[in-house]
This record gives sequence, C-alpha cells and structure tokens, in this order.
Amino acid sequence: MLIEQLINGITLGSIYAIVALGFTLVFGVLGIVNMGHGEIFMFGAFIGVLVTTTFGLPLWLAFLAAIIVTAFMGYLLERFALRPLRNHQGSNHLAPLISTIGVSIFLENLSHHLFGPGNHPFRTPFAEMSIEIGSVTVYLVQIVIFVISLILMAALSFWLGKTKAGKALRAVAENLETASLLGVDTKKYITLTVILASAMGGIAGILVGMAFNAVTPQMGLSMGLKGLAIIILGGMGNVKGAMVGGLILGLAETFIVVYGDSGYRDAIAFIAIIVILLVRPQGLFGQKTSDVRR
Amino acid sequence: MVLEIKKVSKNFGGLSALTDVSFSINKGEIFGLIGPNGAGKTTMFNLVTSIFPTSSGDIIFKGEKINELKPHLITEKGICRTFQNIRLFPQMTTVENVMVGVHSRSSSGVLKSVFRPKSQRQEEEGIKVKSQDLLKFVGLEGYEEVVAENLSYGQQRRLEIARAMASDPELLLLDEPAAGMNETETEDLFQLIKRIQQKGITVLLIEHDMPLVMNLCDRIAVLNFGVKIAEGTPKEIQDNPEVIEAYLGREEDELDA
Amino acid sequence: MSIFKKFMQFSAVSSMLLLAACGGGGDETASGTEGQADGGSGVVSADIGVISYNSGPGAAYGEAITNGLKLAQEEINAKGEVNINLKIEDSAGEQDQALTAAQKLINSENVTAIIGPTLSTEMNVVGPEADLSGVPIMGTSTTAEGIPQLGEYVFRNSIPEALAIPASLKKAIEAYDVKKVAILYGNDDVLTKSGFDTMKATAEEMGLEILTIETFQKGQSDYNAQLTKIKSLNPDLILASALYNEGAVIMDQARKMGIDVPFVGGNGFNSPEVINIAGDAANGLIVATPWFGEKEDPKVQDFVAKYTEKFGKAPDQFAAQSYDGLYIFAEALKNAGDSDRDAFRDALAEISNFEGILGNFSFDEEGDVVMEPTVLTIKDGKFQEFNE
Amino acid sequence: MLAELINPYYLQVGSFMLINIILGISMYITLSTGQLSLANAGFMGIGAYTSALLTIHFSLPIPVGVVIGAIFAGLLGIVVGLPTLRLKGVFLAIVTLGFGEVIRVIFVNWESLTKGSVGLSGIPHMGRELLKTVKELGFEPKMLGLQNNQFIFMAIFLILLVIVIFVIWFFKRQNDSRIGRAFSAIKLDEQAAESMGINITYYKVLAFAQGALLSGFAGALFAHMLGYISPADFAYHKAIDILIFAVLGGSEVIWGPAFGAFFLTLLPEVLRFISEYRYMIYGVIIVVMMVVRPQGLIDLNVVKWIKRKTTRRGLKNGTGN
Repeated sequence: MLIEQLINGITLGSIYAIVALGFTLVFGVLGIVNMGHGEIFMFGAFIGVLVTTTFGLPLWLAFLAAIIVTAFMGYLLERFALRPLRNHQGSNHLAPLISTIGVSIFLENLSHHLFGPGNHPFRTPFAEMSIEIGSVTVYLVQIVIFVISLILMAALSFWLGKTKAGKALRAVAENLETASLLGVDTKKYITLTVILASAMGGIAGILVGMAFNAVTPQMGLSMGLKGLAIIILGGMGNVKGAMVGGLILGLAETFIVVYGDSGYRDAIAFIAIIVILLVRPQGLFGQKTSDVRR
Repeated sequence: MVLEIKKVSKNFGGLSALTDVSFSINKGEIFGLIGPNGAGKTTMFNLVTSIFPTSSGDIIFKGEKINELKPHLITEKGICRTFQNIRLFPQMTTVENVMVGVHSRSSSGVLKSVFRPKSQRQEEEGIKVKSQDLLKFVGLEGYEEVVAENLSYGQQRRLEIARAMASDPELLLLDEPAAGMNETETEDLFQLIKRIQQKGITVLLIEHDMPLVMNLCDRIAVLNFGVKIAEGTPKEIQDNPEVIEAYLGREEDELDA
Repeated sequence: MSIFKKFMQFSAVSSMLLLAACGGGGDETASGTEGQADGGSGVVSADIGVISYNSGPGAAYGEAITNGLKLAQEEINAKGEVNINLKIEDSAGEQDQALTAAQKLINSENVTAIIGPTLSTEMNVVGPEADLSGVPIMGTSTTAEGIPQLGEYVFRNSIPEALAIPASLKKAIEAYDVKKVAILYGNDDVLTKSGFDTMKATAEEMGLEILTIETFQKGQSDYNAQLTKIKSLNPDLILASALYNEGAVIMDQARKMGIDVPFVGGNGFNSPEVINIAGDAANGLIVATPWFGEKEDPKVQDFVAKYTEKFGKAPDQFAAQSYDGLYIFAEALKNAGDSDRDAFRDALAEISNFEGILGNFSFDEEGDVVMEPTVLTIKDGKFQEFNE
Repeated sequence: MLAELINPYYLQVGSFMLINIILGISMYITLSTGQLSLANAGFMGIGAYTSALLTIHFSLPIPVGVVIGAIFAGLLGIVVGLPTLRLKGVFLAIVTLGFGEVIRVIFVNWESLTKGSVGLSGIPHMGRELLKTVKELGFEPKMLGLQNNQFIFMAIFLILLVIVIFVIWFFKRQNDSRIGRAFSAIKLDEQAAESMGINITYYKVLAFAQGALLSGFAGALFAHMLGYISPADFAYHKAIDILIFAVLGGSEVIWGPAFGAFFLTLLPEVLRFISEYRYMIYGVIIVVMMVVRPQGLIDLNVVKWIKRKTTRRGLKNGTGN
C-alpha cells in the first residue's frame, strides 16, 4: 500500500507542480500573482474533454487545441486585465491581484454557463493503459505526468537561464525600466510570459482530466489556491522551488489521508503557507533579499 | 553634546557602507555631512533614525543609546528627518501632512478620538494651530488646503521640513534640502535653516551645494567610501589636502566660493 | 447619477419606514388569505410559490424541479377541479436569497403555500419563517434529518436518507453477505454529511464492522489516496455518501484501482448521470429511491413519455418528486375547498395513501414521509430493480 | 404606498443590505492602512459561530452573544494580525485568504462543536426573541396595527439601521482624527510614517483587529437574523463578495464600501435575471474597476461634489426636502 500511496502522492504532486510553474513564471517576471491561472488550467481541461470525448478526436489534437486556446486566453488576460494597470500612473501593487481575482471569478462562472456545472468524463484509451509491477498497478498517465512535470521544469530553467529570450525576461524581472532602456521590448516579453504560463496551465488541465477522469468548473479554484500555496512554499518565482513544493504538498496531502484525518486535507496547503511565511518568508528555496516581502 | 556617533559600521550582505565612523554634534550647531555620491551619508541618516540596524558601534542621543530603538521611538526622543527623495504623503493636504508630524506629541486614542471629550478637542485644535504656525514659519502660508503632490518642488522640500519640525525635534536631520532648488529658493532655504537654528534646534545636514554648506555649517564631517576622512570647521575642511585629494579635487574652484 | 438617485430613494424609503413604525400607522394586513375561490364554478384556485435553485452550480436540480412542477400544473389545471398558479423564485442555492424569496412570496405575492426550497440548508432557514407566518411549505428534495420537525407548517415528500439508506443497505447485506464496510463521504456538504450520519448509524445498528471512515471535499478530483487505503483494508462493501458528480468519479477511480465490491450510495448519488460519467465503472452501485423510471406502471410511463416530449430529456428523481408534490398540493387544495393557508395546512396534513408516480404516499404526524422506497442497482450499464 | 413599504420582503432585503454595509466597512478599515485582508469572511464566521454557540448552549441573551462574538473575532484578529504584519501586499492577501480557508475547514471538521457542514440550526432569532420579550411586557404588535412578522422584520431592520448609523459615525469620527491621519499616513508611505513617529505596528494591528471585530460583529448579527449557519456561508466566495463591495464602491472614504454593499445587494433583487450571471458580472466589474477607476466609484472628489451640490440645492430651495 505504501508504494501505491507514494505513486498517488507523486502524481498529485507533479500536477500541483505544473500548475505552480505557471504561477511562478508570471510572478518571477512580473512580480504579479495571477489569480486567474487556476481557471485557465480548468479551461484547458475542458478543451481536452471537448476534443477527445465530444468530438472523438485524437489526444495529441487535444493537447494542441488546449495549448492554443489557453495561450490565447493568457494573451487576453494580459491585454485586458494587466496591461492597462501598468500604464496607470501611481496604481497600487494590489491592483493586478484584485484584477486577476476578477478574471478568475468571471472564467469560473463562464464555464458554468458554457459547460454546465456537472462533472465531465475524460475518455481516451490512453487513460486506461497501465502496467503491473508486482502487485502494484501503475497507469501510464501517472508516469507521463511525472515526466512532463520534470521536462517542463528543466525546460523552463534552461530557457530562463541560458537562452537570449530568457535573459531578456530576467532583465524584465529585475527592473522594468532598466530593461526597456537596455532595448528589451518589455511589452513583448511580458505578454510572452503570461502566454507561456497559461499554455502550461492548459497542459496541466488535460493531464488532470486524464489522470482523474474528472473535469468540473470548480477544479480551477481549488487547484489555483493550491498552486498559490506551493509557490509561497517553494519561494516566489523559483522554478525548482515550485517543483519541490508541489511534490511536498502532493505527498503531504496523500499521507494525511493514510495516517491522519482526511478531513483536514484541504487545509494542509494553507497551514503550510502560514507557517512558512512566518518562519521563512522567502520560501524553502527563495533567496533572502529585502525585496522578497514586497 | 546632543548626538554622538561611536565607531559605527554598517554592512549590506558583505558590502560595507560605513566603517568605524565617529563624530559628535554639539547642541545648537549646524553640522554638515558631506562626501561624494555613495559615500554613506544617507545610510548614516538611516542608522540614526533606526530604519536600518547598525552592524556595530553605538549611537548616543543625549547620553542614551538609541540604535536599537524602533524608528517611531527615535522620533519621540526628539530626532526627526527629511528625505533625499521627497517622501510626503502625496494625497494629503499640506496642513494634514504637518498634522501627521505632530503625532508623537499628541496622545488621543481610539475612544477619545471618537467620543471627543474636551481634552481631545483641545488637543486637536492645538495640533491644527501648531501646524498652521509651522507652515507660516517655512513660508507656506495660504497653501494649507492644497494637496501636497500639487505643490512645487521647492515648496514640497519646505513642507517636509515643516512636517519634521512638527514633532518638536531637538535634532533635525535634513537630507539634501537644496537639491533641485534655484538660487532664490536656496537663499530662502539658507535663511530658513538659520531660523531653525535660532529656535535652538540642532541641525545635521547632508548637502551637495558647497557654498550653502560652507556658509551655513558650524562644523563639517567628510565621508568617502564609508570612512570619515576629515572633520572640522568649513575653513579647515576647505584646506584639508585629503579632502581636496579624495573628493574635491576637481571642484576646488567651487569650494573657494 | 442614477445611482445617487436610487440612494436618495432608499434613504427616503428608510425614513418613511421609521415614520411608519413610530406612528403605528400600519393599516395593512399581509396575511394573504383572501380566498380566491370562484364560488360559482366550484373550482378552487390558489397561488403556489416555488423557491428553487435555478442559477449557480446546482441549477440542474432547480431546472428538473420546475419542469416537473410545470408539467403537473398543466395537467392539474386541465382537469378543472383546482386551478393552480405557480410563482417561481430563484434562490441560487443560498440561504439568504432563499429567505428573501420566501419573504417575497409570503408577503408580496400572498401565496397559499410554498414548494421548495431545493436544499436542506435553505429549508433550515426558510422553514421556521414560513411556519411563523403560517404558510404551509413542502420540500420536494430536502432529505436531511429534522426538516419536517422545523414546524407544524413544514412538510416534505422526498424520502429522507433515514428511510432510503437502511432499505438499500439491508438488501445489499442479504445479497452479498456483508460483514465489513468502509465509509467514504463528502464532509463539507450538508446532504452528503447527513447521509453519512445515517449510514454510520445504520451500519452500527446492523452489526457491521466499520473498517475506516474517509472524507473528501468539494472540488477535489483525486480520490486515489482514500481509495488505496480502503482497498488495503478489503471491505465487503463501500458506503459512499456523495453527490453523483463526485460519486461517479470515485467509482471510476475505484474500479481502475481494482476495487470491485459493490457501492451503496445515498440520495445524492442516485442519478442516470452516474452511468454517463463513470460508464462501466458504475456497475455495482446500489441506491434506494422513491423514483424508478422503468417501473411498469402506466402512470409512471405516461409521465416519462410526457416529460421527455416536453423537455427533451428523461425525468430524474427531482422532477418526479416535484411532479408528485404538486399533485399532493392539488389534492389538499381540493379537500380544503379554499385557498386559506390554515385550511390548506390541515388538509395537507391529512393526506394519506396518495397514489402518485412514486408509489403509495402518506404523511406521518410530523409531516414526514411514509413510503416504501425501491432499491435499484446499476447492472450492465443501466438502473434495474435490485433483487438478488 | 405605506402599506406596501412595511412588507417584510423589503425589510429583509434592507436588513441584508445593512449587514453587508458593515462587512464592506470592515474591509475598508483594514484597507485604510494599505493592508488587503481576505480573511474577513473567516472572521465573520468566527463571530457567527461564537455568538450562535453561546446563545444556544448557555442561553445568553443575543446582544451579549453578539458582543462576545465580535470581541472574540477582534482578539483573533490581533493574534493573526501581529505575525502577519511583516508581510506586505500580495503576501498578506494570500495568507489571509489561506487563514479564511483554514477557519472554514475547522468549522467543517470540528463536528462535536459546530455540527460540521450540517450547520447550526435553532439559533435564537433576533426578531422572534424580541417579539417574545415585548409580549411578556404586555405589548402586542397589533397595538401598532402590525402583524407579528411585520413587527419582527421591522424591529430587525431598525436595530440594524441604528447599528449601521453608529458604525459609520464611529469610524467616520475615528477617521477625522489623529488615528485616521496615522492610518492614511501608513497607507501612503509606511516608512515616512514611521519616521514621523507613528508606531506602525500598533496602528496596523489596530486596523486589522478593528476589521476583524467588525466582520465578526456582522457575522453574529447574520447568525441571529437567519437562525441557521453553516461553514459554506463563510467560504471563499463570501470573501470575494466582501472584497467587491470595497472595489466597486471605493476604499478612500467610508461611503465607498457602504455604497458598494448597498448597490450590490440591491442589484440582484431589482434585476432578478441578473442573479444567474451575478458572479460573471462581478468578475467583469472587478477588472473594469481596476482598469478604469481603481479608487472605486465613490472617492474623495465625489464626496466633495455631492456635498457642494446638496448644500447649494439646500440654499436654493430653502429646505433640503
């Protein structure tokens, strides 16, 4: 049972990590907590359901469609809910947070109207494939999720650290004005960041749909709040921290069910962030700078 | 002696901003703190007002060690400051800004503020009168209800001084008060600081405008790369070869003015 | 600017209210009991208020309920014995809005009686208020403990969990020789929580060994941790108090994991949607219900046909219960012979042996349901009567 | 006209409006020091449960229960406020959001006390208790020509109205004082405020605790108005409801959130069809407000303008009415 639970925890943790990567990317570059990310993730899952179950098209097309749609949603979010705030003079630092809360409420209720409140099954043959290792059944999806989360983390680290675009992004993250003085097209890179993060949310959405065969409009909120907790746990804007934070939360939630009271499962994430913010505000992997508590 | 700086050092993550700086300021004098950009002048202000903790050394105010107190307690003790990059409360009116400055010299709590017994009403009236007097003192009479961010640059500088004086400081720290001012404004400022001195308030001044510093200050300390390289009367400083060498070399002409 | 005007209007209204209170000038009676009976024709007509969950996450329930009511209204009015006029208000599933809607119906619309609200949480708030105002109120979907006990004017025709769960559990125990059970329930929902309380009590009463009690919360989509734990304990049966949305996913994940024991669910689990969502994994679900659409009863088949024709989908238990509910109201109205609230209440309380599409129905002295539920199971991808 | 006005339905809507106004103001108090707290729904729950449990189990009179509930929420506000002080901006928002969720989870799980998600029913009802009391004193609503339920809702509405007027008066006076100046100085520039001798720790915790106290107060009133509460009443969506009062109405002046609460409670009642799209509209409102008018509909200029307008009109017409 222990091994099975470990697999459960790692699967859940990997999903959390992918969601958290989206948060962390936006925070790392823009210094903004995008509260709408969870709902974009949920839309990704619904696109997956539409493509595979409703239209009966192959899975790779679902991924493609979800990436395109969520990327476009990311663009819209940046264009209409974030960019106008940047141009505002003297707008306070809470404005983007509140504005993206607005986006999240809007999207959650939009999906109620578009898809209905119920649970949508996610039917693909791929979700049924499994391998037996001894007495333990491992679903292919579970392995894929773990691998994808690792790939995304590695790709993101590499991209941010080694490529020209990534360096430009980090310049934007350091200081918007300086970056634009250095000739970095900040507008382009900011938009790119939000698009990228949203597309990652879309991928995560499909993976969750496949793994748990459950897609509902409410999943965005609960996933979003967990993702938020994770980036604080791992350190805001820290890619590795998001990955490790996600895994820790996934395992913790699984093992509280095994050894503790499953009723408190949802509270773990928040108890963890409250504790971490009070004890080590920069997060597990964050660097200690005076800027952290901005 | 009002303020005594004893071997004060400050490090920021390995970078040392100030190293073993010592000087002391006598009651009633105008003391200048000069040095090139990045010499650690504003850091010294931040240490005196406890915005940063010192890394080592002591700051003694009227015989009492103050470098572990919280910033608002420093103000209560009688030290108040202005900021290099003006930090008024931009959306408040001029008079409100000064009234905030009286905070530490007033005491009404929540209940008194709401139910307003006589003592509170008198206190509030006193705050208002005092603030208006201070505005008059710095030359902002008639601007009481103007929102601070709509004042001119020079007026904002003077408002900051009025706000700082509202806490009845014995020691006033002025961080580049003449920055961005034209000649007449600087002349007015010169007179204003003189008048502040006449009220018996000790002034510690950071300033880049050398003629102003040399004419105004009783004594001057010079910082360079976080180290004090000289201290003395303006005349002594002007003649100090180390100061000229390290900091004033190219500006010698200006210094003679 | 219009906002400002509205504000001023509101202030004006408030101050007038104050005046009214001080002066004691209330010359109005909002009792709403003016009989609307048409003396000549002998047709009793009445306004019936409906509070229903028509918007928000549970809008599907409200839709089914109002559809059932509308169909029944059409048929009843066509018969010509009574004439019912429905006044439908939305509660969005929230207590405060349900209460506001009730106030509106009771005081502005002067209805004779109310059907609804949809959720037990709402009834907890609305019931006492209706009781105080002397307006009979009947829930058609409120299954939690203690609803009819809220007051003399509070009734329900939905079978409570306390009736449904023992019925299904008893049959399951007989058929599968159950000794050990595991319980899984949603602890942050009033329906599933109260279902769980009944399950636990029933299981203990029947002498079953409860291996573990696990919970889950709304919005969760991963039940693997709980199910893995349950699997390792090898229960003979799983008692799952879940709404069908979550319940279906739980069954899906359980079957994938290799858990093949039967599930016994509560009221919220009983829906054809379970089969839609979980597919083959839904096989082995046992529920007790007052409503079985496949029943070979002409009344039932007639209802299913009419409903399907009118609304384009098959009726579920919510539609059936509200449909029967309005018929019960019509019967009471006929017996009362008047749309007076008190007369109606007394006539309603005396309803017994009413034959509806749900079967034989009576109220007990508290206004709760007396009827025999049907136990169903999902087999070969569809609901069938359970007899093994 | 008068007869229609005394309709409990309007009084009910009016009463919810008044409770929401208190909630809106609780948000405003904390925001007036620049702190965004999303825990107000949680504090509301604390106040509601505390008062409900005390009045149910110890038969305390409702006013006593309400006051204890509010104070308990306020004390908890201090406990939460102190450690979270060093967190700023979004971090504070997230931690308080998390805190609210933790409170809800505790309500759900602490079944022996809270009955879990089934909720607490049978909470003494403000109006009904009052009716009982006045009847014991020999007073009948009929003497005023009122039905029992008319009397009950009238009483609730009037009690709440008095409370709201007091709350607005209280915080308006506080705002026009040394305390209010300290609050807004902290909001505008924390470091400068500190350098001017303001004890920012004290004032930030004060504002946080006042917000918590007020939320708890509103929650307790809510409990005794509905007679039934459950954890779901104090979840994330409630926090958003409260937030949007301040976002739409504004958080510069106390009239902002009060107006926001008033308007947003009325809106779904006046336009019933909107109810279905309510949260979608909320979402759009939030984004649009942040983009177009981040200070909210009612800011200082609007208040000044209204004052000017009403005094001028008053002069012209002789009397205001």
